[in-house]
Amino acid sequence: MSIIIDDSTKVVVQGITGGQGRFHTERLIEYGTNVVAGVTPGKGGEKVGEINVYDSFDEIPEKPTASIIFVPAPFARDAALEAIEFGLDPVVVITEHIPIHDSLEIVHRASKKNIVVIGPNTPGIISPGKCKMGVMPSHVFCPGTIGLISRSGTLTYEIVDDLSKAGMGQSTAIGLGGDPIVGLNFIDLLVRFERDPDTRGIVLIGEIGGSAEEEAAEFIKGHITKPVIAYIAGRAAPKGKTMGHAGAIISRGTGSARAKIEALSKANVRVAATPGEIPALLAEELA
Amino acid sequence: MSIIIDDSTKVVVQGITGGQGRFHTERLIEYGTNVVAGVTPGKGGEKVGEINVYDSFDEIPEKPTASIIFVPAPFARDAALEAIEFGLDPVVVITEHIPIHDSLEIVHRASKKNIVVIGPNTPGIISPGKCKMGVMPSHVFCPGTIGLISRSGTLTYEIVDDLSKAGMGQSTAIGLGGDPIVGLNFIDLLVRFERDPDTRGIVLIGEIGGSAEEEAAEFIKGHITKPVIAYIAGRAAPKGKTMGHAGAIISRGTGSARAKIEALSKANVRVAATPGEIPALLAEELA
Amino acid sequence: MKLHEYRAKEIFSQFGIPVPKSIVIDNENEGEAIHKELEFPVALKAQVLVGGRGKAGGIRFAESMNEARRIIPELLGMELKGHAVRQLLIEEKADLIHARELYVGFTVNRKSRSFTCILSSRGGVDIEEVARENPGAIARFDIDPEVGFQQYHARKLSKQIGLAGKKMLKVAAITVKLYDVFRAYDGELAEINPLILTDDGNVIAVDAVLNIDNNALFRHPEFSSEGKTSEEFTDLEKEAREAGLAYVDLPGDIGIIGCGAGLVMASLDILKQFNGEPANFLDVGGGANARNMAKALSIVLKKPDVRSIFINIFGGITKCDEIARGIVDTAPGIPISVRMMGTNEEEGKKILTDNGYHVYENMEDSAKNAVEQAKAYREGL
Amino acid sequence: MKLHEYRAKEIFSQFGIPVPKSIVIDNENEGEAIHKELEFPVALKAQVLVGGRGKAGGIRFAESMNEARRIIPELLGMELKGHAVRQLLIEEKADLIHARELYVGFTVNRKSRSFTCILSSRGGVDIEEVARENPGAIARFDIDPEVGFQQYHARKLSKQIGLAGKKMLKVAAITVKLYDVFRAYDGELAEINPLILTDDGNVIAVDAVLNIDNNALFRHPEFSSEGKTSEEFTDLEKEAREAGLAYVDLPGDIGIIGCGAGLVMASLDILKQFNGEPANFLDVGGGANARNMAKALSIVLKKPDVRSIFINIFGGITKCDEIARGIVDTAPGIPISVRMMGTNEEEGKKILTDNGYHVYENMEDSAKNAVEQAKAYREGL
Repeated sequence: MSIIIDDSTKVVVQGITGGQGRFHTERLIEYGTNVVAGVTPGKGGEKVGEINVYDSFDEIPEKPTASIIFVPAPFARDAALEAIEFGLDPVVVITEHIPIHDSLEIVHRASKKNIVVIGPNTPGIISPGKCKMGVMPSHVFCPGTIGLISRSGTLTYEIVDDLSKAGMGQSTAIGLGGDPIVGLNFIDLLVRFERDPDTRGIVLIGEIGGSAEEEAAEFIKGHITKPVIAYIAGRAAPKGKTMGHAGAIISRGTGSARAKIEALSKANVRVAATPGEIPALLAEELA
Repeated sequence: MSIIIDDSTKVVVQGITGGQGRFHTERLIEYGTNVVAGVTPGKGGEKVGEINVYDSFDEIPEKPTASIIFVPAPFARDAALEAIEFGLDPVVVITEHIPIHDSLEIVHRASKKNIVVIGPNTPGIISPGKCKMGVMPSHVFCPGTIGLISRSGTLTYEIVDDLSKAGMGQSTAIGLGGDPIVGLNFIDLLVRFERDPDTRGIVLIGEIGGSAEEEAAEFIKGHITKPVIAYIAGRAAPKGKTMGHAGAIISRGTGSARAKIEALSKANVRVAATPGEIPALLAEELA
Repeated sequence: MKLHEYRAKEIFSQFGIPVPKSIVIDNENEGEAIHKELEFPVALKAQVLVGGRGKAGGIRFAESMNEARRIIPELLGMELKGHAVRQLLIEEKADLIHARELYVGFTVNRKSRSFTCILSSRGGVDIEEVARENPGAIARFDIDPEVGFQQYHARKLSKQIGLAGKKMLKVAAITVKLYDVFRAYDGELAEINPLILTDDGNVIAVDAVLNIDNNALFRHPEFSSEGKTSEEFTDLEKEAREAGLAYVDLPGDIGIIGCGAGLVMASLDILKQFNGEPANFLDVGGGANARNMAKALSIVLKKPDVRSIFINIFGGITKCDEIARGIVDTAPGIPISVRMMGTNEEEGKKILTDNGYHVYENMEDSAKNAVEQAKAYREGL
Repeated sequence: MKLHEYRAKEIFSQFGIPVPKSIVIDNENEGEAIHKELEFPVALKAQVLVGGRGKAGGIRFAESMNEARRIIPELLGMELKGHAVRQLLIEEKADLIHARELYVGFTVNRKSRSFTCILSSRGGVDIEEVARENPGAIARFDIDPEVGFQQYHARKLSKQIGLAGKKMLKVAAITVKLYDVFRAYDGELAEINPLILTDDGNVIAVDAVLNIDNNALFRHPEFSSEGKTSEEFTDLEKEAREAGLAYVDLPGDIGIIGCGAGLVMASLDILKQFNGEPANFLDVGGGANARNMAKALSIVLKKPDVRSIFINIFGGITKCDEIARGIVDTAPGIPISVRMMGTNEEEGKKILTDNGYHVYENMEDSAKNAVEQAKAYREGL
C-alpha cells in the first residue's frame, strides 16, 4: 500500500504545454504514472507527446482523479481553484513563487472541500513503483516500507538515495513544499503513515521557519507508534533571512532549528545530526 | 402553533438606541415580545427603557435566540453578519435601503449557516398573541389559523385588518421584504405553513417584480394541500419603473402582475381582484 | 443610477477593458478637437440615458471633419425620447467587418439570489431578444459568492459561446474585469454590448452600461450628488426623490397618494378597475407627518391636468390626524377623495369633515368617487 | 519587500488611516520647507529599513527651525546598522501626554494557515516583547477567509484590549482599514506601532510598516523594480536576486554553492560541524546550467575574504556536467571542494578531474576538505 496516490490514480497535468510541464509529463509517463490528459486554457486540441491537451477538465473523456500543476505563478491560483472545484484529489502544486495570499485561498478552498493540496513549491509526491506526481529524480526511489515527509526537494533526494542504497525502500515520499503556507503539514501525513499497514518507519525532514516540526513533535507523543527519525536543516542559518525557501526563515522569535530539534527530542524522536546518519538511525529503530 | 417565532423566542434589538429602535422596542415589549437585550456598538452600558444595551452579543447575560435589526443601511450588513455568526435565528432586518451587494452577502452567509433571514426592508414577522418581531401595528392582528406571506407592509395591515374583522385570525404573518434580494421566498414559508398543524389557510400577497410568485405557483401545484388565496399588487404599474419598493419593478420582460396572476390561476390558486375580496374568497375555500 | 456611456467607459478603461479612443464634447466648438485627438471614421453618440438610442437617431457616423461638423449641431440639442442631448461622445469607429459582436453582462439574479454572468455570441442587439429568439447563443452562470468569479468560470462561458484559443482567453479576461467593475461599483447591471472581437483577437467595448445601486451611493460619494437628480427621472420624480418620497409619473389625470408601496400599487389597480387613469404613484412612506403630506400634495398638484386626487391611508405608524392636517393646510383646490383608517382615525376624520372633506372607510368607494369626480371635473370644463 | 515608513504612510493615508502631517526630504535645503508645511515640534525620522531605528539614534525631535537645521545634516548621511540614511521623514510630533499608544497589526499565520489580526494595549514597544512579558495586553484573531474581517471582529478585539465607547469604535474602524491595506497590497505584514489614541478619541498612525510579498509584485507593478534591489539586502544579495539566485550574506570565509535550499542549508550545517564558517548561502536552483553556475561562483568570489568554496550538487534535474563546466569556465583561483552525484555524474567528474579538481561523493568529506583548505589558505597568508 501507499498513501494519497497509487496505481489507480489518474493524473491530469495543468500547464502541460509549458517547458516544465512538457519535460516532466514525459518523465511521469516514463515512470508509469497514468497521465490521462493535459490542460492548458487556450491550447485545447494540441498534443504533448501522446497526451491530448484540453481547455478545461470537463472536456476530458477519461475523468482524471488528481492534478499536478506546472502553471506559472500568476495563474496558479486560478488553476488550483479550478482543480479543487472540479473535485480532483490530490492537487499537487509544483509551481514556485505563488503569492502567499493566493496560497491561503487555495488551501482554504481545498480544506472546505476536504481535498488534499500538496505544495505549493513542492517536488511532489511519489509512491515508488505505483505512481509519481512530482519532479523528483525517479531513479533514487524504490518501493519499500519507509514513509518520508519533507519540506525540501534536493535534500530529500539525497536522503532517499541513501535510504534506497541501504535497502530501505519507500511506501510514499512527499514534499510538503518550501512555502510558508502549504496544503499539508507533518501531522496530516503522520496520521496517514501510522494507519498505512505497509509503512513501518517514518522519516521527517524539517527545516527552519514556522513551527510545523514542534507541532509534529507534540502530536507524535500521543499518536504515533511507528519509529520516526528526523533531520532539521538550517542549524547554521541566521535570523530574519530567507534561506532559499520562502518558508525557511527564523522570524519573530520562532522557527529556529534548535527549538525544533529540542521539541522532537523531547518527543523521543531521534534527530540525525547529518543527512547521512539517517539510514543507520532508522535501521536501529526498525531492528 | 406558529412558525419561526413563538413565545419561547428571546429577542435582541440591534440598533436599539436609534429613534426607530427605541420606538419599536417599546412597542415590542408592550406586545409581550421577550426582548432580552439591545445592542449598539459603542453604547454598551446604556439603557433603553428597562432594556440593557450591550456592545456585542457575547456580553448579554440571558442568551438571545433571535435578532431584529434597526441599524442604518450603511452598517446593517455588519450587524446582520454579526447576528448570523452568533447563530441568532431568525434575523429580522427591518432596515430599508441596504445595498443589494450587501443583502446578497447577508442572505448567502445565512443560508450557509441554515439561518432564517427575514427582509431586508420588511415589516417583520408576527405570531399573534405569542411574539412580534416587526413594526406592524399590533392591534389589527389577532390569533388564529391563517398564515400570511406578503411582499408589502401597509397593504398587509389592510388585509389583516379585514381578515381579523371577518373572524379569521392569523397563526403567523410575515413580510418577505420589499427589496429584490430577501432572505425568504414564498416557497420557504408555504412549506412551513403546510407543515404547521394550526394553520388552515394561507394568504399570499405578491406584487410586481421578479418571479417569486410564479415559482410559488409552480410549487403550490405539487406540494400545498391547504387553501391558498393570492393578491397581486401592481396591475396598473408601468414597465421599468420602481414602484416604491426597490423590488417592485417590471424589467427585462419579467415581473408583470399579469404573468403572476396567470401562473397562480393555473396552479388553481384563487387570485383576489381587490384586497377587500380576500376574506370572502378565503372563507369559501375554508368552508 | 444609470451612468452615461462615456463615464461608464472611463471606469471600464481604468479596470483594463479596452474602449475606443474618444473625446466628449458639450458644444460645437469642442468638436474641432476631433482633428487632433481621433482618426476618422468616427461615431458621434448622444449621451442620453434612454434605451434604443441608435434606432432613435442618437448615433451617427462621420468619415471626415466636414461631415462631423454637419452632424454635431444636429445631435447637440436634439430631443431623444424626451431627453435633450447635452453631450456627445465622439470615438473612433471600430472596424466591424473583420470582427464579431459579442455580449458580456453581469446582473443581480433575484431568483437564484446571486450575481449572474451572461455571455452571448450575438452582441449589438437587445439581449432579451436574443434570449427569446436564440437562447442557444447565450451562456449564463450564477456566481457562488464563496468561490467568486474566476478566470476558469469565464473561460467556460467564453467557450460555450463558441470561442476557442486566444480569443476564448481574451474574452474571458475581459469578462472577469467587467465583474471587477460590477463589484467595485455596486453594480445592478454592468454590460458591454457589443464587445467587438476582431479577427486578430483584439477586443473593444463599443458600448458600456453601468447602473449603480442607488442605495450604495454612500460608498461612491463621487456619484452621490447625481443619484437623486439623474436625467433618467422626470422633473417631478427628481423633486419627489429629493423630498424623500417615492414617486412615479404616469400619464393619467387622477393623482394618487398613499402610505406604503403595496397599498399605493393596490390603489392604482383599484382606480383602473373603475376606469380611472392614475396620474402618478406616490408613497409618502410610513410615519409621514403633515409636512410630508403637504409636500406630496404639492408635487401631485404640479401636473396641470390632474383632475382629482385619491388619498388612501391605512394608519399604522402613520397618524391619520397628521395626514388630515397636511391636506387641510394645502387646500388643494381640486376634488379630493380621502380614505383613512387606523391610528388617530377619529381625530383625522374630524379635521377633514370640519373642513368640508368627506372621508371614506373603504378604499373601493373612495377610488370610485375619485374617478367620478375627475369625470365630472373634466366634463365641467 | 519592506516599504519605507513614508511610503507605507502614503498608502495608509489613501485608505483613510490618519497619519501625521509630514514632508520627505533627501537634502538639507529641502528641510526649509518645514516652515511652510509643518508646525513644531517635529519628529525627524531616518528612512532606513532596519529594526530598532529609534534606539540606534535614527529618530530625533526638534522644537524649532534652528534645532531642525542642526539635526538634519546629522541624520542625513549617517549610517544606521550599515545602511546609509538618504531620506528623512519629518512630521508633526504627536502629543503623547494626552494619549495612549496601541499596537495594530496583520500578519500571515503559518500555523493556523490564515491571516491573523493582533491588537495590543501596549504600543510603541516591540510586540514580541509584549507577547512574552504581558500576553494579557494582546488580543489575537484568526480570520476566516469566508467571513472576512468585519467591523464586529475588530470591535471585539478593540474591546478586549480595554477600549470602550467611541474609542473602541474608532480603533476598530482603523483596524479594518489596515486589513484593507494588507489585502490590497498582498501584505506579509502590516503594522501600526504605535497607533496613538488621544483622550478625545482621535487616532494617528505614528509609525507604519508594510511588507509586501515579493511573489505578488506582478500585481503591484509600481514596486516591481524595487523588489529585487530593496535596501534591506546587501549589494551581493541584490546582484544574486537580479540573477535569479537565492543568496544570503554570512560573516564566514567559506563560500557555499548548492542546488536546492534544503541541501544548501544542510551543507552550511555540516560545514559548521567541522568548525567551518560559511561566507554565504547560495542555491543555484534546480536545473542550473553552466552559465548559472559561473554566475554563482562569480558572486561568491566577490567577497575578498573567501578562502575556499564548498560546492554540493545532487543532480536530479540539475546535470553534473553543466555544473562542472561552470566551475572550469570560471577557474576560481581559490581552493574548491566539490561534491557531485546524480544525473551525468560521470561526465561531470571527468571534466573536473581533467582540469585538476578532486570530486567527492560524500558531502561530509567534501565539507571537511573545504574547511581544511580554508584553514591552510589562512595560515599560508
